[in-house]
Amino acid sequence: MAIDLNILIGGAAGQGVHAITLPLAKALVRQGAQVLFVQDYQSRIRGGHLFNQIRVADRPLMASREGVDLLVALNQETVTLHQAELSPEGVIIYDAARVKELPAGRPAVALTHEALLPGTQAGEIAVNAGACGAVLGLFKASLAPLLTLLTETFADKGAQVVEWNLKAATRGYELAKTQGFRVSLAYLTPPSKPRLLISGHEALALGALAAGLNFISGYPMTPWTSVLNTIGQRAVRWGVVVEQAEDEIAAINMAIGASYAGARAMTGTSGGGFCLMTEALGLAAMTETPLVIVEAMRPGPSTGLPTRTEQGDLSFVLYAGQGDSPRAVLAPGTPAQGFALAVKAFHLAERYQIPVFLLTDQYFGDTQFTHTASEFPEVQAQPAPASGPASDPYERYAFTESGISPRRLPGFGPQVVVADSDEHTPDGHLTEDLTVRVKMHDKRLRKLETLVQELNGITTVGAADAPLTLACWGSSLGPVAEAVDRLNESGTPARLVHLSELWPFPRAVATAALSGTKKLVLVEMNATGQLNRLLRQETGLAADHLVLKYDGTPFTPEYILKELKGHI
Amino acid sequence: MAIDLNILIGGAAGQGVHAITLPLAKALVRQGAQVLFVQDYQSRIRGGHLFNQIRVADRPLMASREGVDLLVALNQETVTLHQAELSPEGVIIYDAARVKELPAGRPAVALTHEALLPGTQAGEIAVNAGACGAVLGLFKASLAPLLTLLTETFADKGAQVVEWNLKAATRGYELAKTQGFRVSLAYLTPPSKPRLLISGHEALALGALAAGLNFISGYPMTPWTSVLNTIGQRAVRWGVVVEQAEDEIAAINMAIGASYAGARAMTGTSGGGFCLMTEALGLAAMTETPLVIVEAMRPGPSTGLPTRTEQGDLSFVLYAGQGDSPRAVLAPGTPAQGFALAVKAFHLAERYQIPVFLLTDQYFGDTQFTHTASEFPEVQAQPAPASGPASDPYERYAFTESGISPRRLPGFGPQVVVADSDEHTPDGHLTEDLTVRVKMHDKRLRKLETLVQELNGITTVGAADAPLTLACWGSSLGPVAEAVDRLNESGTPARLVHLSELWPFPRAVATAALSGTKKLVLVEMNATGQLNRLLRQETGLAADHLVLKYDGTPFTPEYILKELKGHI
Amino acid sequence: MLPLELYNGIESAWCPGCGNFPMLKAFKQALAELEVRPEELLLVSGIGQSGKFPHYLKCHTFNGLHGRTLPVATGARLANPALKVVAVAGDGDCYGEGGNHLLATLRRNPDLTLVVHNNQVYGLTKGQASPTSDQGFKTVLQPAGVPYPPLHALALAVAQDGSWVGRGFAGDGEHLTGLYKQALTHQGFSLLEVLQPCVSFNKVNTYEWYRQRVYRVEAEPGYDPENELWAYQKAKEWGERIPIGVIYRKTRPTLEEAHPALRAGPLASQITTRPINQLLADFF
Amino acid sequence: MLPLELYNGIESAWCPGCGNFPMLKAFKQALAELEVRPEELLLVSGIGQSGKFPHYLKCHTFNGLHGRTLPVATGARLANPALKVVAVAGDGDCYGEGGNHLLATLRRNPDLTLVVHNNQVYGLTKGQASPTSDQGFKTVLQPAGVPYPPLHALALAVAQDGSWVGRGFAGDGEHLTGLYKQALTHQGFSLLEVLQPCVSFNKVNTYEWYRQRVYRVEAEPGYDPENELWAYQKAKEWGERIPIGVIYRKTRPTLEEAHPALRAGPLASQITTRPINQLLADFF
Ligand SMILES: Cc1ncc(C[n+]2csc(CCOP(=O)(O)OP(=O)(O)O)c2C)c(N)n1
Ligand SMILES: Cc1ncc(C[n+]2csc(CCOP(=O)(O)OP(=O)(O)O)c2C)c(N)n1
Ligand code: SF4
Ligand code: SF4
Ligand SMILES: [Mg+2]
Ligand SMILES: [Mg+2]
Repeated sequence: MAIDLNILIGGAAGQGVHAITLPLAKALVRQGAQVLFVQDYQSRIRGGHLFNQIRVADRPLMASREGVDLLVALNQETVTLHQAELSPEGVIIYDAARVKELPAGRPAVALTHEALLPGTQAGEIAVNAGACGAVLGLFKASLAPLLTLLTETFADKGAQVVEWNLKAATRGYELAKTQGFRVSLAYLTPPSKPRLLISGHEALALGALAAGLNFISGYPMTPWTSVLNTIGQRAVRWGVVVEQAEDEIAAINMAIGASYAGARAMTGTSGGGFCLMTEALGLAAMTETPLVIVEAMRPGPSTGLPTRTEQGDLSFVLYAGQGDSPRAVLAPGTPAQGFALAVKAFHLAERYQIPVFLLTDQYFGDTQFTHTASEFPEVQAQPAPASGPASDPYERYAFTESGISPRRLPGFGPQVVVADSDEHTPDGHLTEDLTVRVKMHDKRLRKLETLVQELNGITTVGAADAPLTLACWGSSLGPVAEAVDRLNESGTPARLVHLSELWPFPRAVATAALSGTKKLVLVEMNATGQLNRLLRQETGLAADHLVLKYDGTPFTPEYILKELKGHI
Repeated sequence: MAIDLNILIGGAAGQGVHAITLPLAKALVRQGAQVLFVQDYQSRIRGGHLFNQIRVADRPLMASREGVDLLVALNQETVTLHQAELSPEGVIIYDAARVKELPAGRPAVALTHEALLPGTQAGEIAVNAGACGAVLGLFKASLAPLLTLLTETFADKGAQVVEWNLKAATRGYELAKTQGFRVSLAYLTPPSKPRLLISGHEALALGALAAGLNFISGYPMTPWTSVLNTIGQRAVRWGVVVEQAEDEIAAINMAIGASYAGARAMTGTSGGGFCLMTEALGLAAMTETPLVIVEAMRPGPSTGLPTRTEQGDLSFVLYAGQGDSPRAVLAPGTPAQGFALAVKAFHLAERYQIPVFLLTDQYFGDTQFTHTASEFPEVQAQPAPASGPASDPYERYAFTESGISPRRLPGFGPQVVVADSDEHTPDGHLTEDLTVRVKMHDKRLRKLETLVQELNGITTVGAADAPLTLACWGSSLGPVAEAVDRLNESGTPARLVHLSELWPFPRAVATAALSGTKKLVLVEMNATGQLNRLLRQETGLAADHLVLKYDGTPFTPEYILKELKGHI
Repeated sequence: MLPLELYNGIESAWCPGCGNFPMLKAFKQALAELEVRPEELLLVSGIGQSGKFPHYLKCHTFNGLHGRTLPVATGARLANPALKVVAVAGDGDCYGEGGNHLLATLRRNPDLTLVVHNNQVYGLTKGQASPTSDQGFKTVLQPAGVPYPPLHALALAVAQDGSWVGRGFAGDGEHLTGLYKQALTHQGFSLLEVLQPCVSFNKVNTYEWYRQRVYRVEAEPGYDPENELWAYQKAKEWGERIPIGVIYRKTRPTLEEAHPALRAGPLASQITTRPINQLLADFF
Repeated sequence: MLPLELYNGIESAWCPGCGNFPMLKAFKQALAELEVRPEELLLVSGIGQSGKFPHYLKCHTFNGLHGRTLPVATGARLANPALKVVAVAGDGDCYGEGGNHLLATLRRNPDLTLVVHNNQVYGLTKGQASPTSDQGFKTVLQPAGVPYPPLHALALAVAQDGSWVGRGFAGDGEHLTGLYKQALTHQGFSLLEVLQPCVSFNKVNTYEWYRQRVYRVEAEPGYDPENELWAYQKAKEWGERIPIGVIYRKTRPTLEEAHPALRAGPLASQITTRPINQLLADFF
């Protein structure tokens, strides 16, 4: 029997919802479940309602779905807001001190501090750890992995805290074990190849580290901050210079200065901060300085919904900055893609001496997916930045057929390296010679003609001749793939085409993948269909129908199927 | 006989080339000539070579053309660089103290301080004013308008300077009068309706003033500075608050603050500075604050060619800023359009409570065109910003069918006016209600559906059924129109379609104007065909051929015709 | 005095115990005592916990971008000098992202009040260091601690002849109310920095930490806020003792006086089309 | 001493008589005396007349954006601390557009030199007021004169404990050479502002105007640049008398010391892929 369970854990901000969800999710992964773990939170630190969702299945998961099978309520609001989502056989586990009203006739497990850790001052630990145990108990899953994880997680909080956690989890487990539940996870066995739970931004950050990143500058901004933090926490160990900048303008200019001087450099931000980076984006293009930029989207315009998700900045990053200037844009759909595209971004940035975007969003960044280690391959060592022959006297911007000029680093040889934001001669000095201008402009743009041949990034699901094609990009991969699976299962032949390498637009491969379908539907998390615009502009193909969502929450397969009704 | 003369006046930066060209050009206008006056300069203050061109004709002029009929050389470099452009019967007027080598066999008029203002300390005045007089003498034109203009221009430099100017001009006139020249302007008579010489940016600034602008903030940047200066010089007289900002970020945020508080506000910059404004562009859209933004283009990427021209920022202004956010983009082609579109920009900004762009460039901004006053109509008074009924309690962002909510100003009534860059409720307060989010986002974007019906901005020349259509936008109007005229005159039926109102894209009118031609050629001053991209994306129509130019200098009809060879 | 209920805004989303609460209370108290009505008052804020402040108060509100409170506030003053304008900013907002505007505003001297909610941390983005974080302050991003000393913001203001420079403490509400009142009634730019404990992300600079250190500068015998050198020293004092009160004061002409158009009242009342023949006159 | 010809760059486009010429000469002299070779030196500049300075000199050059010299220079130092880095900026560049970076850089204290070419005007854009323009300075845009006082940049630097703060005058080349040498050899951030007459757009603050006012601060009996209050007063002195020389000095740890990765040398020599199994270890 296929298992597919949705656990929703809700409470007030500051109550520890996040803290308990991760060990629980990992405990499930360690005993062999496939897990997807989504965070939903408001732009406030305490008191606001927030919830996490753990979806558990026995096949790989790439999206969350609607409906709740197990509601863990740490406050009344969780019950009030989410009880309608409970599936017919759904169960509630709740903090009896805080939840006073339950829907009638629902199986429920009450947790209290008294029952879990009588006579202690354990505070929220009791119900939090107790609830984790209770979930496993209800599922008849194994408790041991959770106990190990709680021990690991709280080791640095001291023995007392660990002990309370273990005790409460065990008590919760026992309390719930006796409660009937429609499915049992007792059959699970630890996977032969160990699995990990990793978010998009974590995987991207690891990809950057694997590729040799050793400089990062940034200014905090949700949802980008998690990339910065993931690297910051590992900086000393891996010899990375991390500098918190005074603003985004400084962040990108520092990264450009560092890259010019030879560092493998990255910066990043979210849309509002990226606005402030656009001028220096052009500087990187003009000075031909390699640079990787993470642009982590959230709903705009302006401050918008700071902690939620959207795919609304595609058009912006394609054309940001004055004049025609080269760049590449990559938009991963899973952590594994995030890792691989981070590696590719450094490769492209360095080889073509251009800025390269990793375009992500809050859903991609924060959602944790189950992967196996083999999905994160060892990175091939790349040639040093300044290799290959160079002329003497040295010309930083020598005209070449490919448009790529031999790069040298200041301080690593007898030549001086002259870089200029003005239009310049091959040796880097400012010029008003209009013939040189045209040649230099052509040279810069010509690099994309070679680069585009290195792009592909098409993921497909379903038969190549399916009459219905759902196309999407970036983080929408998971939900759209699942919607396509369900369509195919229900007898509507459908195909997914997901694009993760968006600019320079890979016309040939995209046209090949998208042509010949009867009905083309674009599925995007924005209000105007930005990929659809790009597609039409670049290929003449255009969607027959758009499925859009811009309420700040990610797609679900159910939403997509509902929106398709009447159109297929 | 049709008259069409090109005068090129060149010298070193700082030598007074600009100072003498304007009175000369105006003197020609006042006696009935049609004039086009183009400045070309490098990004340096003194010493670099620069030149101005005055094209003189007896029919309206909208472009400069190639070839030189009269070369006024204030230094040797002017002769060296431009002698090849001289037409067969071309004449040289030169400063004999500075120019030592002339092409053999060319008629030439030598000017010296001694001959013009013997025994004075008049310095550069002698040859500068003398050259102006000499041009008119050569043309057998009337000297009187020049003398009046010199008197007006130098009045505040004192009687001595005026006297020197008048004397030198008169002497120069007499010297040259005896020299034979192939055409005579002696037949000219002052126009019945007085004509004026005005640049695109001057006209745009006057349009803003006519429309009631009373707040402008900005940071200097070529070529936008001329808009700021034109208004700055008139600020006290017309009661305008002008504030020089510390940077472009401050400039736009100040203008937004002023507009929110009831001023009719404008800001502006060039591409690099606009990068820094993109974040607040979204702020204006989100808070629904009316704002007019001048974006005066120059060649990029990055610092590029600061004093030259390009149309490379179209894609950028269309999508600048995170998320989908409403805006309008207007791109005038002549000073008269600049005036009219400035007025329209304020109207649209205020009526739809959005940011509106005036997208110009250095060529448009600095080139002076001959117009009659009747081309600048009186501006209709517009309703006050905060009129029409509003709910009580007041909702700044009340949901309405048109998307336009009743605007109120802080301090003008008992209601409080709450504006927010976060997603917000109708009364302006931040919200995380995702249903409200969707309704509010739809409301903002819906405004463009009404707005687009107010757009048209199509200028055509030539027969509607011509098999060849040249399409262009913004400042390329003049040269393309002349190229189309020449094609039609030479028996190739052709049509011009010029778009000046670009976003929200007026699909219906543009499709109507552009469909049905056999061959569609897009003529743009950039390297990638940005209007062509937009056109294909919005209509599916695409150019059969692109005529592009991105060397920093504007189109000439000759260039366009040459680039068309083999394609028509 | 006006009733305090007049200023009630929407429900707050700050953490229980946050230093912003006593600030809100003291601010309302000052408004009520000064009898500034909601419709006479414009609060401009940026993004951060302090950015939400205007929502929790009834008044005209412009909640703009992170770091950009001062230019918006200046623009609003230059459009309508009849409005009382208060810019509300966080320490990151105003001394980090928006530092350049602080420099320029000190020069300009518009007649408005800037209140900096200084919690020495980035609150809303969950605990990164701010420009006022003490050297050594540990964060997720800087696990070894902030490597450089904090910005000396008040000394910056004194050095630029800021026309009114003061510091309050959220834990001393009565004193703070008095400072709000003085800042609001000062003619010219007033910069009031308030020590505002962040109970969630700053576990070092707590109520207690501040309480042990702050003292009222006006209690210093003979202290004269118009004595620049003395003020400079007080402005730089940070450590065992931290002064609160009016640190510096200097009479200077305001920005509004430099704009003749404002003599005719708010710009909104002056909007009019202009005659084309007069505009064109110069161009013939 | 190295030969001066070693530093010859491309032909200059400055106006004849511009104060940038003697600065270029003095700077080359300082380099030659310090025996800093072109390939050891990186000049980072922004946009403005000063932005062209590096082109007129032979050295590594990064001519970036208006206002952004300091972050680029800091990034380069953090990538390769073996490079001698000098940031060259205009007064508009550094105190206007880029003011926020100056504040942050003073805090960070990277080991680099900032030279501000202060001509009290926007030269390249043809004569608008800069943040250092004197009050009343008339421009096309501000025909009634700049309405507010200039930024007190050196006082700003002193107030933020800038580790080396000095001022030179383009008209006193020998003295200036000495200042360049001191700034270049100082460990930490050095801010050298140079009074640089703009003969085209600043007809007020001319060579003569400066010459009548400047005096060498080191000639002041007992002057001690480590005395903060004295330095503060000198930093604010502007008018009849204008001090040049080393105004302030304070020993502080550099930014580079705070980044352990730099102990292993330039980052370019440390680029290496990293083992995936170790990177993933935390995530199981
Ligand atoms: C341009 C930009 N960069 C970054 C952010 C993200 N951001 C929001 S609030 C904040 C910092 C908040 O710190 P502070 O200003 O001290 O305010 P607090 O929350 O502590 O009151 C940041 C970095 C943003 N909204 N905009
Ligand atoms: C973002 C941006 N804004 C404006 C400009 C235009 N600009 C170029 S140089 C300059 C000012 C120059 O003044 P300053 O920095 O004092 O240098 P100077 O020319 O006087 O040496 C300006 C405003 C620009 N290049 N980039
Ligand atoms: S995070 Fe800090 S500043 Fe923000 S509301 Fe909570 S306690 Fe206050
Ligand atoms: S404009 Fe001024 S600063 Fe620029 S080169 Fe000329 S004199 Fe020097
Ligand atoms: Mg803070
Ligand atoms: Mg300057």
